[in-house]
Amino acid sequence: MLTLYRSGTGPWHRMPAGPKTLLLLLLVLGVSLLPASWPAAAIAAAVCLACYVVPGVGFRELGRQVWGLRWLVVVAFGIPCIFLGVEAATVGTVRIVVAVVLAGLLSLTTPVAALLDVVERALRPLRVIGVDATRVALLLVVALGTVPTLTRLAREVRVAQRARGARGIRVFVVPFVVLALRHADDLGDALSARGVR
Amino acid sequence: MTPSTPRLDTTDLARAAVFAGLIAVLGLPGSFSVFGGVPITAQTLGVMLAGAVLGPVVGAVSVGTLLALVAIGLPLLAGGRGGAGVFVGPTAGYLIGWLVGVVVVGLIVHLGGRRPVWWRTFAGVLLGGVVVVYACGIPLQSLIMRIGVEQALVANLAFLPGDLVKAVIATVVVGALVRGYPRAFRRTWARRIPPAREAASVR
Amino acid sequence: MTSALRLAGVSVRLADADILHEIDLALDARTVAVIGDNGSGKSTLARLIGGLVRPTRGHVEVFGLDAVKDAAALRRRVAIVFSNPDAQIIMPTVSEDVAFSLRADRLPRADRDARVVGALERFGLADLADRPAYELSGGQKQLLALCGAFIRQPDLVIADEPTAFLDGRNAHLVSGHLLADTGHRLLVVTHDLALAARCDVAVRMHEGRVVQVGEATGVVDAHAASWRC
Amino acid sequence: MTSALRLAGVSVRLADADILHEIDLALDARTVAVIGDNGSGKSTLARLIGGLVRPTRGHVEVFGLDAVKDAAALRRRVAIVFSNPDAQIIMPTVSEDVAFSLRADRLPRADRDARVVGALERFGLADLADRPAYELSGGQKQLLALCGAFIRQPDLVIADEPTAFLDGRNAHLVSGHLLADTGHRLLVVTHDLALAARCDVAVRMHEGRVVQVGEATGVVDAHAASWRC
Ligand SMILES: Nc1ncnc2c1ncn2[C@@H]1O[C@H](COP(=O)(O)OP(=O)(O)OP(=O)(O)O)[C@@H](O)[C@H]1O
Ligand SMILES: Nc1ncnc2c1ncn2[C@@H]1O[C@H](COP(=O)(O)OP(=O)(O)OP(=O)(O)O)[C@@H](O)[C@H]1O
Ligand SMILES: O=C(O)CCCC[C@@H]1SC[C@@H]2NC(=O)N[C@@H]21
Ligand SMILES: [Mg+2]
Ligand SMILES: [Mg+2]
Repeated sequence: MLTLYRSGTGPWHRMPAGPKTLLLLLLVLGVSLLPASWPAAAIAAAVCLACYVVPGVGFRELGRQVWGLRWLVVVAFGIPCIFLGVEAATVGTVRIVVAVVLAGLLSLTTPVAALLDVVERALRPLRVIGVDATRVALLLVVALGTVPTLTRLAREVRVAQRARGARGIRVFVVPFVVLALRHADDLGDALSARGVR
Repeated sequence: MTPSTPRLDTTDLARAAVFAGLIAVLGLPGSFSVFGGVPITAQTLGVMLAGAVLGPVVGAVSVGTLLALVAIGLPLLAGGRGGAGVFVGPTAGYLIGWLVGVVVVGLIVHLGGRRPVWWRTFAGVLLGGVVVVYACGIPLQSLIMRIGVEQALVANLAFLPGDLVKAVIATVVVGALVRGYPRAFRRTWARRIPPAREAASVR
Repeated sequence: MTSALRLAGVSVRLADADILHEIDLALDARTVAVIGDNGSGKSTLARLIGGLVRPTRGHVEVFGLDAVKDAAALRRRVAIVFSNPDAQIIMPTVSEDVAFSLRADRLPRADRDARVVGALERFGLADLADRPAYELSGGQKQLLALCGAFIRQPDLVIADEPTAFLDGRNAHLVSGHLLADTGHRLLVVTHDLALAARCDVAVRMHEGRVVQVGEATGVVDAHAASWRC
Repeated sequence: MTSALRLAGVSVRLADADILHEIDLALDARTVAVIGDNGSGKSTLARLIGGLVRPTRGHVEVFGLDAVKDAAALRRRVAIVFSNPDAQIIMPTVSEDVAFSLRADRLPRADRDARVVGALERFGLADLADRPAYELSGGQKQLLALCGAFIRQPDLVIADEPTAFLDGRNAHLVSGHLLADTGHRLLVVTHDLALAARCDVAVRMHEGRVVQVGEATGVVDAHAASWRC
């Protein structure tokens, strides 16, 4: 499964996943609460640059992330620009982009497996209200594993339909859902057979 | 993020996992187009179907699973987006709306554990899959972008035609499943009705 | 003179991988089997001939028609059956699904229904006409797929592992329909060597190339010898 | 004296349909094949013995343990392999998936890793240990499923059409592993009659009932005769 993770050895990569999640969460929260003013925008941008200047990520990566948000930038700037004016629009856009890009650092520098562990550990205290953390982690892993199979099944359906001259999303979705549910039945059996209760 | 009470058996677990994957696949690049800061995406169709087919509980687990995977950095949203960033971006509210909406869809479509009929299905996907999603999405979008709610509302009219079409498709798909694969719903009504009455006559 | 099926210097590249390399083939047998290991390119070859995959280089001709340029004309003469029965069903009930194959012909309703009933009878599905299509057994679904393919009276039937999901009885039934001489040619991809041996000619593939073409039983024996100890 | 496998008056109803009717069976052979038409209840029988389906009536005993009451104890002695290679792999990489089978044993990490490596070698998967499981071919995935089943050294392996999705070469490899006498019993559901004939005993099913039990080649011949013209 392709992920957003980029391997590296810098400080962000070495930082344990749990504390890193907390730290980034706090930073994002802080940026989100900043007032709509020029100094606030400057602070946000500075925090962001400081986080990305660290070895292992770098400005190239920052550029890539921001480029990925180009449509968001157009809309986040465009709409407020009409209603609120250029200053508010610019400041608001900077704030949103910084928040998204900062949060993006997490998946950029942490392997999915490590984040799965964080999820599992974070949920463990919820045992008292009946949440089984191991089971949730298993659910996430299993769901991830279904993506390549479902992609293949979707292709199978599309080819078979093209052969019969059928087109359209309704015609596609029905067999796709049936195949998906059949796959789920097989998967459920396999899980039980391997000792998952 | 993923409710696991009441306890789900392995079949429910597998169904939830597979539907999370299904919603992801409906957003794969190449399958359906994306534009604007908030994509027009077939993933909302997947959310409607998750509620309508799996019911409120398993449906919610399914959408919760997808969102959790996105949060830990898998690019499973339309256009290959993902990561914790989307939960602080302008579409965060819609994602929460999916989670609430799937429950509403499931509750209405499976009301009293009865067989889904088209008008109840349509009402369910419209209310849960469109109204609830907008009700969560628009205020949060206006909050995050710091624009007025009315302005966000206007900007969102662009999605309305597409979402109505998806609601119609979801209704037709559910109807086709009820007739073509009733076992899809076996955790609810199909369990209670006698199975496949033998072959009716040929017209 | 032109063969019913002719491939000239055909290569296929999909997603940056070379799937088929420089294939030259000219086939005139009524029934042709394609055999080979998993991943050797059999399905891609079948799809190519069925017009579902375009050649990256070279030409594919079926009944003298170019598979790319005359795709629409070919579509009316060629039917394709796949191994996964669920993926081929389009409409919710058995008779609706068969009728779907005729929708482009714009027949009067009565004619269409009569043809559907006839086809269902031929494939032993008449009693199941109004049943949910996705809940049939694997064998019944595959018969349904054949029914939807044969109702258009195709000149060529392409079948990609049509018996993979079936028990002995149903595999026997399905291969019987495919091999029967009812005015169509057959190209069948299969790993069921008994079925392959019942064809006139077999094509053996290996790593994207055709490595042997000839009388079916000989080719099948050579293939089986390649992995039996 | 108690048989390794004993079913007494077992019926199964699922979704209000009678799937198995009043089955009585006592089996002691090392390898048992279950054959029969699509929908005859073979998979349900296998799932019943594997503890995945509960009998509606009657008792299922495996190694003297009740399949319902002693389900947990049985789970440790019985492994199940299915036909769909994609649905059996749970963890993202090959070695993690094999290790998943051992998670309940709480072994020291070094021991666990050593056993995983040993099992991967036995099934020819050692070179693929760190590969993402979804990249494997169908045949490799099925070998991985076998590996995950055999690593727990089960006393009984249940296999439901384990070769259905495989080509000849891989089917041969997989059946070799299943039939090899490495200290386990085998119950294999199959429509591959050549595989069934290689077992000691065969059980033939028809419409939810066991219609014949006996020495495998005889049962297989009788079954084939029931549909061959
Ligand atoms: N759309 C595609 N994109 C990329 N690679 C593909 C595509 N379709 C097939 N392939 C690859 O091409 C090769 C040949 O595939 P093909 O399905 O034709 O083989 P096959 O002989 O039918 O195998 P099998 O017996 O497993 O069905 C395989 O390695 C496969 O992974
Ligand atoms: N969960 C279920 N709910 C309702 N009916 C079921 C269920 N599982 C199986 N059946 C029905 O029970 C019958 C026997 O099914 P089973 O899967 O055991 O047959 P089988 O012999 O394995 O067939 P095949 O060779 O096609 O795999 C079939 O008619 C099937 O439709
Ligand atoms: O991908 C995301 O980040 C979330 C997408 C949210 C899309 C919303 S849901 C309601 C409306 N209908 C659409 O087709 N798109 C938007
Ligand atoms: Mg193939
Ligand atoms: Mg079966």
